Amino acid sequence: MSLADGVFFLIAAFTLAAAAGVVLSSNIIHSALFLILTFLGVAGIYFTLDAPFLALVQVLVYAGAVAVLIIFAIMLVMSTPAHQSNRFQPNRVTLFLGTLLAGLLTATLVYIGLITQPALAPVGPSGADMIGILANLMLGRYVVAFEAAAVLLLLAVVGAIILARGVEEK
Amino acid sequence: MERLILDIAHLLVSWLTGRGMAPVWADLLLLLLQWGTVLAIVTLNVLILIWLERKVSGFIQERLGPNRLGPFGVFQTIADTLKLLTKEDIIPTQTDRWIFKTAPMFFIIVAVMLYAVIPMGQDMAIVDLSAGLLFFISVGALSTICILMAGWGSNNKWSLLGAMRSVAQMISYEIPLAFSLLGVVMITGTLNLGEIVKAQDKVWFFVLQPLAFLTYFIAATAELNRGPFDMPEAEQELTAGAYTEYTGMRWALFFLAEYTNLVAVSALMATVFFGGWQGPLLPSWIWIIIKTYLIMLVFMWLKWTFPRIRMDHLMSFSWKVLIPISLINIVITGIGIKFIQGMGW
Amino acid sequence: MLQTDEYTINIGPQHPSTHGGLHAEALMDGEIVKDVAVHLGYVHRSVEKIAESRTYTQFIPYAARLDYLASNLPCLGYVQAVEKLLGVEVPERAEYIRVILGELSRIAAHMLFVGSLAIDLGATTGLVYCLRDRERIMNLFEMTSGQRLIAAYMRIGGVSADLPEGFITAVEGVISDLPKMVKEYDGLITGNEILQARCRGIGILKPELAVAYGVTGPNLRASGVPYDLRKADPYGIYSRFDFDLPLGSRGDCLDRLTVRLEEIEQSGRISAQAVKDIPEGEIMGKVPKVIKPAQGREVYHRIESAKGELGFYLLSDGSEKPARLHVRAPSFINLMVLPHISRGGKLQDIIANIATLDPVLGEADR
Amino acid sequence: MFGKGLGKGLAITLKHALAMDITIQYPEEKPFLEDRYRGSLVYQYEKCIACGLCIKACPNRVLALETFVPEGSKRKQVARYTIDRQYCLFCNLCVEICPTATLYFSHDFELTQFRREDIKVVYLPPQPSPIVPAGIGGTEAPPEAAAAEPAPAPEEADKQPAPPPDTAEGAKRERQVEAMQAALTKNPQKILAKLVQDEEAIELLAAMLGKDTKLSSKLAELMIADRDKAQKLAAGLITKVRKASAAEEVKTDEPS
Repeated sequence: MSLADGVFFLIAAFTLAAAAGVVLSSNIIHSALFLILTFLGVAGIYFTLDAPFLALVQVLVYAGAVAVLIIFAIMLVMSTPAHQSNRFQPNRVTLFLGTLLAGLLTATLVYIGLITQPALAPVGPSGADMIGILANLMLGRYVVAFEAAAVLLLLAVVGAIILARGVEEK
Repeated sequence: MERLILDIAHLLVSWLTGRGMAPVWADLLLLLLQWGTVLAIVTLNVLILIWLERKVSGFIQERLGPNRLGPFGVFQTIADTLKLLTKEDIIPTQTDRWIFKTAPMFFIIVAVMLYAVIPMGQDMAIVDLSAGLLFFISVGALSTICILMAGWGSNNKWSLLGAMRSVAQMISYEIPLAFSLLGVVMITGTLNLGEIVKAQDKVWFFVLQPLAFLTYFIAATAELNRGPFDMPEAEQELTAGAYTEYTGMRWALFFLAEYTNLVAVSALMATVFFGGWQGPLLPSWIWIIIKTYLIMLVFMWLKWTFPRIRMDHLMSFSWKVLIPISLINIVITGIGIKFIQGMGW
Repeated sequence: MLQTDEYTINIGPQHPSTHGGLHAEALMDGEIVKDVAVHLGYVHRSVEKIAESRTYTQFIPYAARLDYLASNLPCLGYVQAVEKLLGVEVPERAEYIRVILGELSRIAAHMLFVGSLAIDLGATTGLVYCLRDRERIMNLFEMTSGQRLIAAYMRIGGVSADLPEGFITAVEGVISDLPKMVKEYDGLITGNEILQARCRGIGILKPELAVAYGVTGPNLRASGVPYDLRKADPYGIYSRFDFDLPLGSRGDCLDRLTVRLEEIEQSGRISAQAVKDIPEGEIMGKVPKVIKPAQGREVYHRIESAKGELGFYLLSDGSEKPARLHVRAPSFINLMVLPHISRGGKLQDIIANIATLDPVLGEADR
Repeated sequence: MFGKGLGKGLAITLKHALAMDITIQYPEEKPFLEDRYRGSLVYQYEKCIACGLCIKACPNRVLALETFVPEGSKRKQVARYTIDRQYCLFCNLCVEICPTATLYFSHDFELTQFRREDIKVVYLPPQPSPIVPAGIGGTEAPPEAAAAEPAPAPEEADKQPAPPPDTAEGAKRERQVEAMQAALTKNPQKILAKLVQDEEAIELLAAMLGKDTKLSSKLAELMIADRDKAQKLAAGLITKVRKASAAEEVKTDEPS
């Protein structure tokens, strides 16, 4: 086991622990904060996979922005006291459905891991300008999809503003 | 002189490996040493900066500033630190204890992490990351969450208001901050800070990208929560905003982190817009120190001159002025690059 | 549409920018102010009751502590009320001295107003420059009375001592430097775009509302109502002086600031005329050794203090001590419009509104 | 143009940052005070005619006066004049009303005290020391006693710092010791109460000192120089006396 492997397992354990914290904590704000730690752990895994750009975008977008939005949303809708806002559901049906879903997901992941061959061949020569390659792909070959996604997001933003502020009645 | 620090590091590594230590462990030890140095620099810098800030504010207000402890009062900050260390650590009963306690720690960790990518001299970045600039922006964004944690955990209306303001402000100002740096990235074609510095050997980007510099300067002031944009503290309105309930060392950690951020952002500004460590005669690591301190003096000058902006003005200023300006800057830069390429220069 | 809850937030009585023990309870919707309730009484010292247990002369230092930022003015108002009660003539020289010191007090109070507005809006340095210039006026008070802040200098029938040597030249020096000082405040404070953005159109006080509430002083004149007791009902020798009334047009925070800045210069003008015309002579009128006004006599006297119309009502029961004293404190009445001008604004506007209404809590709570 | 005012403000602050500082570095540099500056209120015993006008003029009952008429004289004299500085409004009314200019405001503005009892200033007749801050003696002595008998008040002397070398101070100390000794011979119980709590012991000690003048002078000297040593000496003396008396009792008991 090399040093890189050790770092990977350390980060993976950290990520899993944080994810468990999200599920197990009875305070929903704590859950949200654990979620941020999970995002950061995932970013660390991206780093060990030699994908710094992806890792940093993960930090910027998920840990920085999405998590804050989640916390804001929680604060807006939270009506119970914070310390018991995220308790386990006593309802059996939902418990069953949730377990089923989680089991299905895990099974799928394991299955995919078993049938695919590990393809860890480097995309480019080692130490190449990964960001440059990524940029060329995004703004070259996949530019239409990229722009379409951008327009979609813009529309979503406009829609959200209209929903939040309301339209003046004429 | 120029390679003094690098030579010491190399000597250390070769000495350790010569003694039979595996290179991996020697490198790890060197990394630890580097972080130790960064922490020492950070702490020392904060001591100097707090003293400097008081001196600058004193001079601006026709006072002397601290002048009792040591020559020109240089030991005043040390005395204050000792005072803060010995103060009672008060945690109000109704707080969310874990969040309340960990917020200042995360804040300082995030602030120190910024130093990983700053080239503190020729070949003197701790991590020569290919996406260094992006690292700086994205890790800097994490401090938002720490202030939010502090504000929420304090269970105080003033704190929560300060935290909400700070979060709104930081999320808004992250956009012009990143956009303004895009112009530089477009010219150099890289996110690596070392290469950005090397690209400025003829002309500083401050000259090539004045609009971007202005936008970045304003957005950085807002990111740093410094006056006139010091919304999370805003002591005249929010008593002390997100930090209202903190005492003693926990409060000092926030203070420390804010000044650490100030140094980091000023160093980045020097790196991206003022040629980084490049300069004649003196060693590179002295040049970056000089440039960083000059930029910080300007920050202090602004803080002690201007009143605080109102929250909604702040937001509309970001969305209606700074973001359009930074977008225009990107367009102008793009046209300029195409034009120059077309001319075949 | 998102529905959000309202919440209250207490500004004061322990708060950095409430100018003493003011407690404003704001009902907020996010950053928007729904309502403000002003709770008073944290600096209540029962001044009016104290007056009933002190002789007429003994109350002078307490009167000075009403508006401790312009202590000569409440002092002047009180001694003039007693003089009216007794029918005492005040010598010419004493009248002129009173005008000079009163106007200097007004300048000092307005300087502090400009400085405290600056610091309440976050510009710390503005306060320091204003305090520096105010210090020169404090030195003048020290020359005359020996006290810098709370100068108990006025006496029933005159002033406590004649002007010291060199006082006139010192006053002339300060007055001639006033335009320079005001120019500096203009450059640093009034001319600053950030401050203008925070003050223009904020906390608009409509003239009708101001009159209905009985708001007086610079706050009223900023709303465009030309009412100043020095012109409307001249007391003392104010009818002899030539000065203008600075008026605002919008009644917002910026107007309240600029009106006071202009008043600094107008007060300088009055003092300059008084210094030029001051006659030689007595400084104390003929006052009985023991002051015992006739039983049942009552008097109401009002002056234009730095904050507005300051009135003293005195009722005598024939003894050495007044039977009743009532102070019409302008700060108290001016504060009552705070909810009206703050509603619909932002949280930070409350701070600007409190600062520009310029209450002095010693007077409001009495 | 937007930003002009900002630039102007920056220019002003820069100008002041480079200009000289105007503050006074207080403990080293003393502020300039005008002639009429009202600092601490000072009372001159020798000028006072005990008319009491100042007491009537004071709005806040800062001043208090106790008088007595000495035997063979018709003029009232001041037994005790008290200025309770914490309530002073510095209004100058007492100074203005005084017919003999007894009171005046000095330029001493450092009025803070470490101990609450030091705020109040008590003036007693000038024998032996003219100005006495209201220390232990000032608060303990009942006013009636002071009025009836203008106490020499030597007990104040213990507030003096350790004996300084210069001759003036030495002479002063000698006077104090003399006064103390006089007081010890005249009214030993009162002085000894400061050293010993037990009343019975006081009586014993007083009797002993009455016999032995040398011992009393030594005790007086110690009381001026070092209060603790005096206390120890007194305690030692008492145990000695008690032992002796116990032995005597045994002796006297036996024959009977």
